[in-house]
Amino acid sequence: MTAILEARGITRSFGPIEVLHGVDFDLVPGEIHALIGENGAGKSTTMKILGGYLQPTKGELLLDGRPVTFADQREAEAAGILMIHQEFNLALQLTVEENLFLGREKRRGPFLDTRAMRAEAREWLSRLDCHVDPQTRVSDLSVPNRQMVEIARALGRNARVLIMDEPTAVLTGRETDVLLDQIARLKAQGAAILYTSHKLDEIARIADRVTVLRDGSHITTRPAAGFTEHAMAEAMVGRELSDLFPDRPDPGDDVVLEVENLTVPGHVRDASFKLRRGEVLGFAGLVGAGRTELMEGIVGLRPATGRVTVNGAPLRSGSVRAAREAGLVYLTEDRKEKGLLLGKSLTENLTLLALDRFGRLFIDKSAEEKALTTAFSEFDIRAKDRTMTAGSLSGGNQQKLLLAKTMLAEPQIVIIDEPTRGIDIGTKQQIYDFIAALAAQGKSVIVVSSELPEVIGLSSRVVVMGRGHIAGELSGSEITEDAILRRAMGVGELTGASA
Amino acid sequence: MTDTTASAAAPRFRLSFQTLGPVLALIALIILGASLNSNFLSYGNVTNVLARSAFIGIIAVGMTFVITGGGIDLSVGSMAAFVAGVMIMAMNAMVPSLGIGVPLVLAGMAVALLTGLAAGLLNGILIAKAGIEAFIVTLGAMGIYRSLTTWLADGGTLSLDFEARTFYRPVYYDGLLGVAWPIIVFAVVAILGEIAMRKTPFGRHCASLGANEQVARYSAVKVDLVRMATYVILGGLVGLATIMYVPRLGSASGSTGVLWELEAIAAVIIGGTVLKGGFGRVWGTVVGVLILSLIDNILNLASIVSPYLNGAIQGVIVILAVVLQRQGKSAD
Amino acid sequence: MTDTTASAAAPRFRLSFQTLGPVLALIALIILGASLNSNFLSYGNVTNVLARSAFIGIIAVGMTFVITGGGIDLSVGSMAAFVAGVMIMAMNAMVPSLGIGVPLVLAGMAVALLTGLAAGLLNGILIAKAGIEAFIVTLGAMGIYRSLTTWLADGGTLSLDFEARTFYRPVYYDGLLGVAWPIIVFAVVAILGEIAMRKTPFGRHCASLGANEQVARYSAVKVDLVRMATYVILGGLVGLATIMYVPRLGSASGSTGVLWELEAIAAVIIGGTVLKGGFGRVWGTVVGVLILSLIDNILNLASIVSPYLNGAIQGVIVILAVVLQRQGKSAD
Amino acid sequence: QDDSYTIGVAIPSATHGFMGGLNYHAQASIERLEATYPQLEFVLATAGDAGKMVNDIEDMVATRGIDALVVLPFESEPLTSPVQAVKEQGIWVTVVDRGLSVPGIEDLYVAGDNPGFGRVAGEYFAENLNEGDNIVVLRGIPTTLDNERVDAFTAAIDGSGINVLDMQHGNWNRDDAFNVMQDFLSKYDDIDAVWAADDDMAVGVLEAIDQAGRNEEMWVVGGAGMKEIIKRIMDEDPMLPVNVTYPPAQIATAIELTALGLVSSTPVSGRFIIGSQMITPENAESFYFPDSPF
Ligand SMILES: Nc1ncnc2c1ncn2[C@@H]1O[C@H](COP(=O)(O)OP(=O)(O)OP(=O)(O)O)[C@@H](O)[C@H]1O
Ligand SMILES: Nc1ncnc2c1ncn2[C@@H]1O[C@H](COP(=O)(O)OP(=O)(O)OP(=O)(O)O)[C@@H](O)[C@H]1O
Ligand SMILES: [Mg+2]
Ligand SMILES: [Mg+2]
Repeated sequence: MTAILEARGITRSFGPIEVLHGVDFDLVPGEIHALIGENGAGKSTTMKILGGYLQPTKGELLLDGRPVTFADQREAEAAGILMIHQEFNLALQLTVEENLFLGREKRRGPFLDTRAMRAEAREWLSRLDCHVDPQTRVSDLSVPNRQMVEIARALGRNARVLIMDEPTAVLTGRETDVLLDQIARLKAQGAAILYTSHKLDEIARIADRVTVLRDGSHITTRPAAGFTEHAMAEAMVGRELSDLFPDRPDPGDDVVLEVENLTVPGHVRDASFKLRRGEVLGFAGLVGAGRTELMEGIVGLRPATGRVTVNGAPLRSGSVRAAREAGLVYLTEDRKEKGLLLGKSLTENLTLLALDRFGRLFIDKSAEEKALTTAFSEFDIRAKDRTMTAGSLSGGNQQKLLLAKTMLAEPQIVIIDEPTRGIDIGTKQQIYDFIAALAAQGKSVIVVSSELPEVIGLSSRVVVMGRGHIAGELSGSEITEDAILRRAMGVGELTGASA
Repeated sequence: MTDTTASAAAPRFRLSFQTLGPVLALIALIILGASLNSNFLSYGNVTNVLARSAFIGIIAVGMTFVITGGGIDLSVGSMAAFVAGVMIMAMNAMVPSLGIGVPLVLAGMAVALLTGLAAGLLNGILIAKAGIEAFIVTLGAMGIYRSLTTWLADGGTLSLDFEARTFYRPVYYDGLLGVAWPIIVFAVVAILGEIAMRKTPFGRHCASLGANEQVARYSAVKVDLVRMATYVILGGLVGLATIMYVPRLGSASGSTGVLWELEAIAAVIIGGTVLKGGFGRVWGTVVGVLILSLIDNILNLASIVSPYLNGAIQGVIVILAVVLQRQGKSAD
Repeated sequence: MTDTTASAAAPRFRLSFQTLGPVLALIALIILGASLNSNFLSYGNVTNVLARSAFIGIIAVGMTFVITGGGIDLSVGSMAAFVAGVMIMAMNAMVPSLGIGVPLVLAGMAVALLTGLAAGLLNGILIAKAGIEAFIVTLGAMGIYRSLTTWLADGGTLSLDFEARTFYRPVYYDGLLGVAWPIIVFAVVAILGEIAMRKTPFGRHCASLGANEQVARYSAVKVDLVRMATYVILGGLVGLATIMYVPRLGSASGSTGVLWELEAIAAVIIGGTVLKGGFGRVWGTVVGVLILSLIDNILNLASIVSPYLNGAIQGVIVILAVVLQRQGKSAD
Repeated sequence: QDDSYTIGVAIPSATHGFMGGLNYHAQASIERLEATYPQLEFVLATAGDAGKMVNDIEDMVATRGIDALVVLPFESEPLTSPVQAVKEQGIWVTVVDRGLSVPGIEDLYVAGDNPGFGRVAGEYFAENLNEGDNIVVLRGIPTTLDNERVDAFTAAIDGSGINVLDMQHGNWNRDDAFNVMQDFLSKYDDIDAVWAADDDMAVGVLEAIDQAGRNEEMWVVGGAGMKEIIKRIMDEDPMLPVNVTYPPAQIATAIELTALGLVSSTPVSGRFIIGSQMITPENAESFYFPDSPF
C-alpha cells in the first residue's frame, strides 16, 4: 500500500545544534508504525515535524505522494493529521468539554451547542472508559485523567493520520488496555498510526513496523513480527542490556518514618504505615487510589491530620521546608506543573530545592555549574547545551533532571512518585540501580508507581491502596501482580493472600 | 473509581460561597444603604445610581473580555475623553449642514462608535500583531489620548452646541417605561456580554487565550484575531459609553474619565474574573460595578465622616468585598 | 506543549538585541537631548535628572521584586505620601523634645522606614496570608493612604518645621564628592537590588514564585514568606524614598506621589521585567526609570510643541522604547 | 418641619493647596453655622472630577432633600445643565468661583476674579521689569480657568517688551513645578522673574532657584496667598516682592450668605465678585492667617 505521509531526509536544528540527522520515515493506512529510541533520540521532534508543529530544517514531507509544507499544525490538521503530545496540551482553567472542543466548537446558529458537546464529550470519554464529568476543570483532574482527555480529543476527530507521543506514560495497565483497543479499532478503520512508548511490551503487542532512532539518526525500520523486546532495547541503546532489576537490599530494623492515622480530607482516610532504614517500600493502587495525595499530605504539601514521625521526632505539619530539613523529600508525579520551571535554565531548576547548600547569602554559581556537570553524568541527562531551558529538554531528560534536583537535597528518605515516567529502558535500569544503591547506603525510599513490575521488582514490601485507604500490605514472596490487584480492587480480603 | 472524586471538584457554576461573595457584598451594601436613609430605595435614587453606573459598566463589560483573554487596558478612561471630544467637535461642525435633529445625533453617535472602534483596533494591532506588552501600549495610549483631548480643547473644555445638547439630552435623562436609556443600554450590553462569554465560541476562545496561549494556538484558535477582537470590542464599548456620557454633561475636557480605567478593572476583579486571565464572568463584573457605585452613593447618603476619609472607606469596602469571595474559596 | 515557548525565553544574559532594547532607547534619548540643548549634558542638569529619578527609582527597584514574584503594588504612590505625612508630623512633634539636630533627623528617618515597612507588611499579609488578589488589596490601600494623608493634612499641606527643614535639607541637596545624596542612595539600592536578584537565594525564590508558584511550593520554597517579603521590601524602600523626598520641599499633601505607582510599574516593564512574573531585571528597571525622567527633562528643555501635547509625546516614546525591545525578541 | 433646612455643598476635592484651603474654609464655616443655627443641616461632598460632582448633586437632591445648593463647579460646562435641573426643582442655587456656562441660573454668585488674578500679576511685571527682560511662566492644570488667568496675564504685559521665554504646566503641584523650574534654569541663563500662577508652585520654584544658587538673579510672584508665602512677604524677602490674592475663603462667604438667606429674610441674591488684590509687604499682615492649613 502507498504511504499517506512520508518524510525524506528530515533534518532539524535548534539554534546551532542539529538534533535530527536526515531521518526517512513513512506511514501507511491501516498500519501501526512504532518509533522507539532513547530519551532525547528525537522521537518527539520527528513527530512534531510530521504533525506540522515544527518545520524541518532540511528534507521534505510527502502527503499522498505529493510534497507538502505545513506552515503550522492547522494546515496539517486540515490534511487529517492529528497529534497527541507527550506534554499535555490542555488549558488548565477550562473544563474538560471546553478543552475537547477548543477551536472546533459545535454551534447552533451563533451559539454554542453545549448540550451536544457535553453528550459527545461523554461518549468519547466513555469509549476510553474514563468517567470524568465533562464540566470538571482540567486543573482538578489527576494526571492520568488529563491524559485520557488529551487522547479523547484526538480520537474524536477522525484522523487519517494519528500521531501519539508516549500516550501511556502516565496510564496504568487497565487504561492502557482500553487505549490500545481503541487504537486497534482506528487501525481497522484504515487510519495510519504513529506510536511511541518506552513500554516495549506495548510496542510488541500492537506495532506492525518499528523504526529505531538513536541520537537523531535513523537506525533501522523492520516489521515488528520477530523483533523481540530485548532486541528492540538493544537496538535503541546500542549495547547489551542485563537484567532490568537489581537485587533488593535488606532493610534494617529501625523505623525512620512512621505515619499514623493520616487523613487528607477528601482523599485519604486514616493511613498508617512504617518505613525502615535501608528499605524500598512500594505503593501500588489503581488510578485515583489517593497515593499521591497521601504522600503530599505526609510532606506538608496538603492539609492533613494525623501524626508523621521522622526518626522518632514528630514532623511539623504543613511545612515542606520542615520535611526537607528532617531529610524527607517528595518527587512529584506532575513534572510539568509541579516539578520544573520549564522556562528557566537547567541550573536554576537543579538547585532550587537545595539552594541553601549553595551559599546562604550569595549563590555560588561555580558550585552550581559543578553540580550540573555532576548531575549530567550521574543521571545521564542528555542536553545538547548547558544553557538551554528545562522545557526544551526531551521528556525523559526532564524526568532525570527532576530526579537529580530531588537527590541534590541529600535526603534520608525519598518519596518518588512515578519514578520512571517517560524514561527509556536503558535509563530505567540506571534509575533502578540508583534506587537500590540509595537503600544500600542506608537511605529509605518509597516508590509510588502505577507500573506493577516496577513496584514488584524494586520493593521489599508493598503497601496497596484502594479508594483512599490502605487496603493491605504485602512482603517478600506475597508480592505478585495478582495479589496487588485483588487488594487494590477490594477483593483481596475475601480470597486471602494469593501467594 | 475516579468519577466520584472528579465530580467533587467544583463544576463551574455551582452556587458556591465564592460565587456568591460579591453578591453578598452587594446585598450587604443595599441593606446598609436602606437602613441609613429611607430614600435610598426610592425610584429616583435607584435610577440615579444605575444610570451613572452605566458608563463604567459598559466599559467594564468590555474589560472583562480583555482581562479574560490575558490582557489589560489602561487607556479606556482617556479614550473615553478623546472619543467624547471628537464626537463633540464633529457634531458642532455638522450643525450647520445637518441642523439640529435626529440625523445630527445619529451622525455624532456614528463618529463616537467609529472613533472608539478605531482606537481599540490600534491598541489591538500593537498588542496582538506587534506583540508589545499590553500594559505599555495602553499606558502609552492613555497619555496620548489624555493629552490629545487637552490639546483639542485647547486646555479648556469642549462643549456641545447648546441647542444640539438640549436635543440630545433625553438620551441620558429619558427612557422607556420609566427606565432610563443608560440603564437599558447597560443591561443590554451586560446580557449580550454574558451570552457572548458563556454561550459563544468567542467567549471560550478568550478564556483559552488567557489560560494558555500556546494551547489555544495549537487548538486552531485564531489567537491574534481573538486578542485583537477583545480590544476592538472594548474600544467600541468605550464609544457606546461615550454616546451615553455626552448628553449627560455635554462637554469633554482633559479631566473627563480620569481613573475610569482603574474603576473598570477593579469592577472586573471584584466580580471574580481572574486578573491573569483564563476565566471571566460578565455578571460578576456588573455586580462589581454596582458595588463601586453604591459605595459612593452611600457615602453621600450619610455624612458620617470627614469627606477626606471617603477614599479610605471606599478602599476598605473594596477589600472587604473581595475578602468575602476569597474566604469562600479557602473553605471550598 | 512548552518546548517552543520555552526556547523563546532566551538564556538570560546573552547580549541580545532584546537585552539592549531599553539601553538603546536610553542612548537615543541622550543623543536627542544633547543635540537639542547644549546644557543637557551639563553637570547641573545631569544631577537634577538623576536626583529627581531617585524617588521613583528606589521604589521601582522594590517593585521589580514584587512583579518578578508575580504580584503588583498600586499603593506605593499614596503610601509615599502617607509616610511623608507621618514623618513630618512625627518630626514636628519631636522638635520640642529632641531639638533641631541629627537625633531629630535620625528619629524622623526611623519613623519613615518603620511606617513604610509596616505598610508593606500589611499589604503582604493581606496578599500572601489572606490570599486576596494583590491588585485589589493595593488598590484599596491606595485609596486608604491617599485619603488618610489628606485627612492628616486637613486637606492642605503638612510642612516640616522651618528650622528642622533647614537642617534636614542637605540630605537632598548636598552630597559626597559632588554626587548628590539621592543619587548615591539610588545607586546603592540599585546595586544591592541587582545583587539580591541575581546572586541570592531570595532573588531565585522570587523568580520561581512568579514563574510557577506550584513548582516553588513543591521545591520547599516558603512561598508565603517570600511573597510577603517582596511587599515588605517595597514598603521599606518607599520609606527610604520618602526620607530622600521630604528634605526636598519639606512638605507632603494629598497630591504627593500621585501616579508614582504607574510610573514605577512602567519603569519596571520598560526595563524588561515580565509583568506576569517569573523574570526580573533590576538594572533594566534603572534604565526604565532614567528613560522616563529623561523624557520629561527633554520635553522641558526642548519646547518643541504645545505643552498640551507633552503627554502624547511621552506616550509615544514609552511605546517606542518597548518596541525596540520586542523587535529584538521576534528576531530571536 | 418648615423651619429646618438642609444645605448641600459640592466642591472639588483637596488635590492642591488652594483647594485644600477651600475645603478647610468650607468645613470650618459649616461647623460654625451648625453651631449657631441648630435648624440647619449640611451635606458636604467633594469630587475628583466633574462626573462625580454631578453624581453627588443628584444624590443630595434624591436622598437628602436639600433646600439649597452651594456649588463650586469642577468645570463650568458639564455642571451647567445638572445645576440647572436642580434649580428647576425650586432649590436655591449658589455658584462659587467658576461661573456656569449659561448665565442666570444661579440665585447667588460668589467668585474670585480669575482674569483679575492674571491681570494684577501681569501689571506688576509690566511695571517692575524693563524692556527686554526675560520671564518664565508656570501654568496650572490645563483648564478654562488656567487659560483665563494666563490670557489676562499675557494681555497685561503685552507691549511692555517683556520676553516670555517659556510657559509650561506645573499643574498647581510643588513637585511638578520644582522639576519644570529646574529644567528652565538649565535651559535659560538669563531669567529675571518668574510667574508661578499659584503659591504651591511658587514653593517648588523657589526651592529650584535656591538649589541653582540663582537667588540674586530673579524674583517670583505666586498667587492665592498661602500663609508661608505671605509670611515671607511680610519679612520683605527680596525674592517674593508681592502676591496676588485669590481667597479660598470665598466658599465660606458663599455658604454663610446662603444660610443667611434661608434662616432670615435678608435678600442675599446677586453677584459678589471678590477682586484679586495685590499683597505687598505693607499690607501683608492683614492677609496672614496662621491657623489655616493653606
Ligand atoms: N525547543 C528546543 N530547543 C532546543 N533543543 C530542543 C528543543 N526541543 C528538543 N530539543 C532537543 O532535541 C533533542 C531531541 O528531543 P526529543 O524531544 O525529540 O526527544 P525524544 O526522543 O522525544 O525523547 P524522550 O523519550 O525523552 O521524550 C533533545 O536533545 C532535546 O533536548
Ligand atoms: N488538585 C486536585 N483537586 C481536586 N481533585 C483532585 C486534584 N488532584 C487529583 N484529584 C483527584 O483525586 C483523586 C486521586 O488522584 P490521583 O489519581 O493522582 O491519585 P493516585 O492514587 O496518586 O493515583 P495515581 O498516582 O495513579 O495518579 C483523583 O480522582 C483526582 O481526580
Ligand atoms: Mg519525547
Ligand atoms: Mg499519583
